[in-house]
Amino acid sequence: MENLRELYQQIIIEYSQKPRNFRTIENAEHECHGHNPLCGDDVTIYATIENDIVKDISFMGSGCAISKASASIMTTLVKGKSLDAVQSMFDGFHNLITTGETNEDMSSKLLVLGGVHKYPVRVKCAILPWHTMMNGLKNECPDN
Amino acid sequence: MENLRELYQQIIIEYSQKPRNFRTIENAEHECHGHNPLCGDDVTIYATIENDIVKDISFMGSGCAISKASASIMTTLVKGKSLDAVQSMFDGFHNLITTGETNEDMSSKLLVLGGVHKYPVRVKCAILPWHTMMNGLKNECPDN
Amino acid sequence: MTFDVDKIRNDFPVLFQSSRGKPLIYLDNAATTQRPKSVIKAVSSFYENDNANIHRSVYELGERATIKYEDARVKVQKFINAEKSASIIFTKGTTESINLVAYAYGRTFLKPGDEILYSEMEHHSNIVPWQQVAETTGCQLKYIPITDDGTLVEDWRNYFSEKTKFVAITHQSNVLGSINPVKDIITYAHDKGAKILIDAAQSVPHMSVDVQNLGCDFLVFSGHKMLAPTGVGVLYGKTDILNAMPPFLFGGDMISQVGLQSSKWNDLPHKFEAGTPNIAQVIGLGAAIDYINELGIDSIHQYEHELTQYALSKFEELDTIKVFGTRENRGAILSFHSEFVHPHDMAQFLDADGIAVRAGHHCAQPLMERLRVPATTRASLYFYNTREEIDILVNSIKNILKIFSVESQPK
Amino acid sequence: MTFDVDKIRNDFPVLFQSSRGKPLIYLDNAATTQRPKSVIKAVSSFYENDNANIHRSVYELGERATIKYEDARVKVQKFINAEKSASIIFTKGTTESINLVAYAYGRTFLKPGDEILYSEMEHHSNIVPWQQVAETTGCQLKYIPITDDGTLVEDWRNYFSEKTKFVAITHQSNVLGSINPVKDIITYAHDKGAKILIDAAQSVPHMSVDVQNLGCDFLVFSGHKMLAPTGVGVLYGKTDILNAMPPFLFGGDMISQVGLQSSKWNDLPHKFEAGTPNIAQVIGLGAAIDYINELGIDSIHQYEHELTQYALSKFEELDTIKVFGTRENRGAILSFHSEFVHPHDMAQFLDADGIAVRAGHHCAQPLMERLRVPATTRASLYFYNTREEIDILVNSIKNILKIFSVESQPK
Ligand SMILES: Cc1ncc(COP(=O)(O)O)c(C=O)c1O
Ligand SMILES: Cc1ncc(COP(=O)(O)O)c(C=O)c1O
Ligand code: FES
Ligand code: FES
Repeated sequence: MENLRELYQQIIIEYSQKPRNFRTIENAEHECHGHNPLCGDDVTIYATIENDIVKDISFMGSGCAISKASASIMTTLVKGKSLDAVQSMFDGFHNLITTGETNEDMSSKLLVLGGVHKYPVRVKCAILPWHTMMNGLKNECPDN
Repeated sequence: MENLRELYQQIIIEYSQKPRNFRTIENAEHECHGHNPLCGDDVTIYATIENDIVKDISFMGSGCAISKASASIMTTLVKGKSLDAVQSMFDGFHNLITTGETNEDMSSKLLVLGGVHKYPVRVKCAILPWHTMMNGLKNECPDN
Repeated sequence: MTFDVDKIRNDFPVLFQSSRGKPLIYLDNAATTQRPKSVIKAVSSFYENDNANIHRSVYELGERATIKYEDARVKVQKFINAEKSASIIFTKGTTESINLVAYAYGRTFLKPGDEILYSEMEHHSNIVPWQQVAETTGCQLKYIPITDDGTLVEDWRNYFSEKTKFVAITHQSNVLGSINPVKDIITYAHDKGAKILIDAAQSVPHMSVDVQNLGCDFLVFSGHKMLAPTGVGVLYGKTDILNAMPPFLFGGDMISQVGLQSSKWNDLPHKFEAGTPNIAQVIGLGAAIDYINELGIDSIHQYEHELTQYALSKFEELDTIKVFGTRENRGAILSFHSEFVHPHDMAQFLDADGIAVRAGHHCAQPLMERLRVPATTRASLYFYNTREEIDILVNSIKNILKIFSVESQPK
Repeated sequence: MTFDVDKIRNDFPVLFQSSRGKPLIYLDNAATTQRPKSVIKAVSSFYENDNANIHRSVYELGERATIKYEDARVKVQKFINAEKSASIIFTKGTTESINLVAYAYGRTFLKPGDEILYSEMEHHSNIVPWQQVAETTGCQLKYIPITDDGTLVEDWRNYFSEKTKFVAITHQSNVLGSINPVKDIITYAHDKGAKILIDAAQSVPHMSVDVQNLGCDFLVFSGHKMLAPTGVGVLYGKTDILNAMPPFLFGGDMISQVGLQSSKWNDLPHKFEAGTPNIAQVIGLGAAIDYINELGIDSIHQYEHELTQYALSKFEELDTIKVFGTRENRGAILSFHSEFVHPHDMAQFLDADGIAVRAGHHCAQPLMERLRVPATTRASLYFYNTREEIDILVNSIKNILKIFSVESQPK
């Protein structure tokens, strides 16, 4: 289980049981539903933006520990950030979980998900909340 | 080529070049067209019957040496025979070329085709004129 | 015959490997089974000795290939006790078999107002083709629900109506393992004037199936779920119905005459086998049937039944795990669920112990909705699995539960 | 690179056998080629080491199987220089590939009054599906005729009309060996606003084919005609067109969401790969492409070209034998005809000399009518054939001609 422990760091298991920002936001201007066809899980992201800054953000849905941890970390990190900063966070995270490469600006919270790139089927779990959020922030949500 | 010589006895090659009864019969009451989907060849059988006796019979069409020889021998043998006799000839021949088994009543002319049963794809060549004739005699020709 | 599993396992080279540093335990047999040496050999040996295109060849290699291919058809015929070999159509799998029937029977004979009846536990392959038939023909889709314990409702007859013209139902659920009373359903469907297709993808590999005794109009299954190569499946159909249907795929071998504007069809079974067939795979399926016959399908069934009952008992040790389905009338499939561990996490942790199980909706999303879970973890057995493997599985689950619920209490 | 045929032949175990007491000479490569050890091994080794169902598996075996399967897709993509791997759809063969396009494109987008254009030299698989499209949609079938010497008429442009909406044409004839000017035809079809499918069953195995350079909308071929296992084929399609098409087969893997009444489709290429795929065969196709790349497709083409030219010259020694087709622009296929020996008798006598050739209409009945023969005898070569084999073939034909025309003069 050595390898697996890299994927499922303690904090991931914790988040899966006590996810952060796991709630709805009433009348959120930005709401987006994302679905992982590989497993049938889904996530809904709620967000409010003011002056290009993410004011509030939350998520709901069903998913595995990886996806819940990813959504928890994501919502925690992007709250209060500018849309530009969110975009570059997304780019960095995307790169991290597909290649394992980090960059200096990256929050150490994201690094706990670095092990995912070794598990191709689970990459989708980690990226799903991010994709859904990006779509929601840009109002490009295909599912709405 | 030893084995093959059993299939292509000299007489078969001769018949393929000088088929017997290879002509049409004008206004034959019994006319039937048969087609071998395995190779694209076809045969048409013409026959006249009087008092349940095959009065005249002939064939036309394109085919391999086996089929031409088979049609030549068949037309030669059934001419002047009763329909009952033709039926039992057919049964015997069918058995011969599918199993190689002979029977005592069988004309020795038929025996030259006995080697066919060892060549499953060629069985259809030998039987095609016979099937077509039987259909024609019974006026059960599917192609008409 | 006693069932010597250790000896049997020796026939399956793939089982002797380690996965993630542990001995591999393969429990995903409902997805695909492993192949014995004899099947692998039948395929290689075909390529090494007899490989040629079939039908119409006048040369020795081609004759031999044709005989082997057609012999395999007869093996399948006998295995499911079909009356004629012309009833056996080779496809690339269950999915293609069902699509063939949906296109060539469904779209041809079903009319607006007709009803197609299936069940809530169908595999997507036995749902989506019928949705398309409904969409193109204007007929309606109805389904027989299942009970909370995962069996077909007892009053399934009530879901038939005068309009029911086609029934498509699985013999054994690929999620629950539930075995449906298909013989009764077939009889009832015929009483009502409906045709019926049995999805036997999960039954033919594990139990004796006799199409004449069942009386079904169509029956479909996949080679790869019964030791055979990938890329081969079977459609059994009654010859009168197959004869009445138009062909599905068009091309070489399925025609008897082609003109530039129109064509005539060949006889059964060729009418439904267009193009160069999956020759080596069909021959491999023949070898798989030989292997199964050697063990005896009834012995296989008996062994699997005992192993399943053992597994069900062992799972009872796991308080927080729910196993779906009943104890009776079930095949060797165990889908389970934990409130605390998501099915994919469960499968990922099991993988770390070398245990191959499947997590997901198992191509049965409507069933998942009915069970009110997004997914399950599924362990599915075959005759080469052992009680020791079940023990390791259950132990591993115990550890995983600990990791998720004990170790990780919020600090 | 010099082409060391003796060494190459060692890779093909099937070639080392005797047939009817003579060393086997396999000249039926247009029907199906033989498989090298590396392909046979790739299949066995998959079954022995990696066998599992693909996509969605979270366990190691399943991951490995998925990677191997998807790697093969990329190999095919590169081999025909497709822009994206999503353009590569795995089918069971050319016939299924064409049917997929006929059903999902033809029946969806073609309308009464539209014209489908094909040629007089098409294989049944590229005729009959279009006849069905015409029948169901009410569009018309037109064809480009061929000349007496077996090439497409030079004024083929004249057979296009404003109504031409779809063109289906073979790259290389499986009977004549003629290579059609597909690049020009594709450009012209696009000028006229028509979509075009290239039947590359006989070209991709023998010459470099670049779909981006050609610009075709669809291109289809079979694995078994290029060293790969039976039961696998390819459909290449432009992704925008594939995206616009409805799926063909419905079932597992091709959907993203299934409800009891309706479903959503998955992305390319999965949308067109319903059910458990022919995993081992696809992996075998990947190994076949590796083998071809090792030799170099251009070297293969060059070698075959020289061998064909040699064979054509040798055939000139046979006065009473007519070889169809031209010397230029032709692949390694020789169809021939004798007034004195029926093609099936010819093939049967050649078989007695251990020579495997094909006799018949080669699934091209309209072409046979045009050539005014019921059938031809066809010798088709691949890169493992040799000049010595051609010599033996020609000698054997000489003897057969003697038996039929000299020995058997009427007594
Ligand atoms: C030109 C051509 N098209 C189509 C086909 C059909 O291919 P398959 O039988 O592999 O489906 C063939 C081969 O038989 C062919 O030569
Ligand atoms: C019950 C059932 N039906 C249909 C299928 C589809 O079979 P295949 O994927 O071999 O086409 C499966 C297996 O996946 C199944 O379990
Ligand atoms: S398994 Fe569904 S999101 Fe991870
Ligand atoms: S080959 Fe055509 S009838 Fe014999």
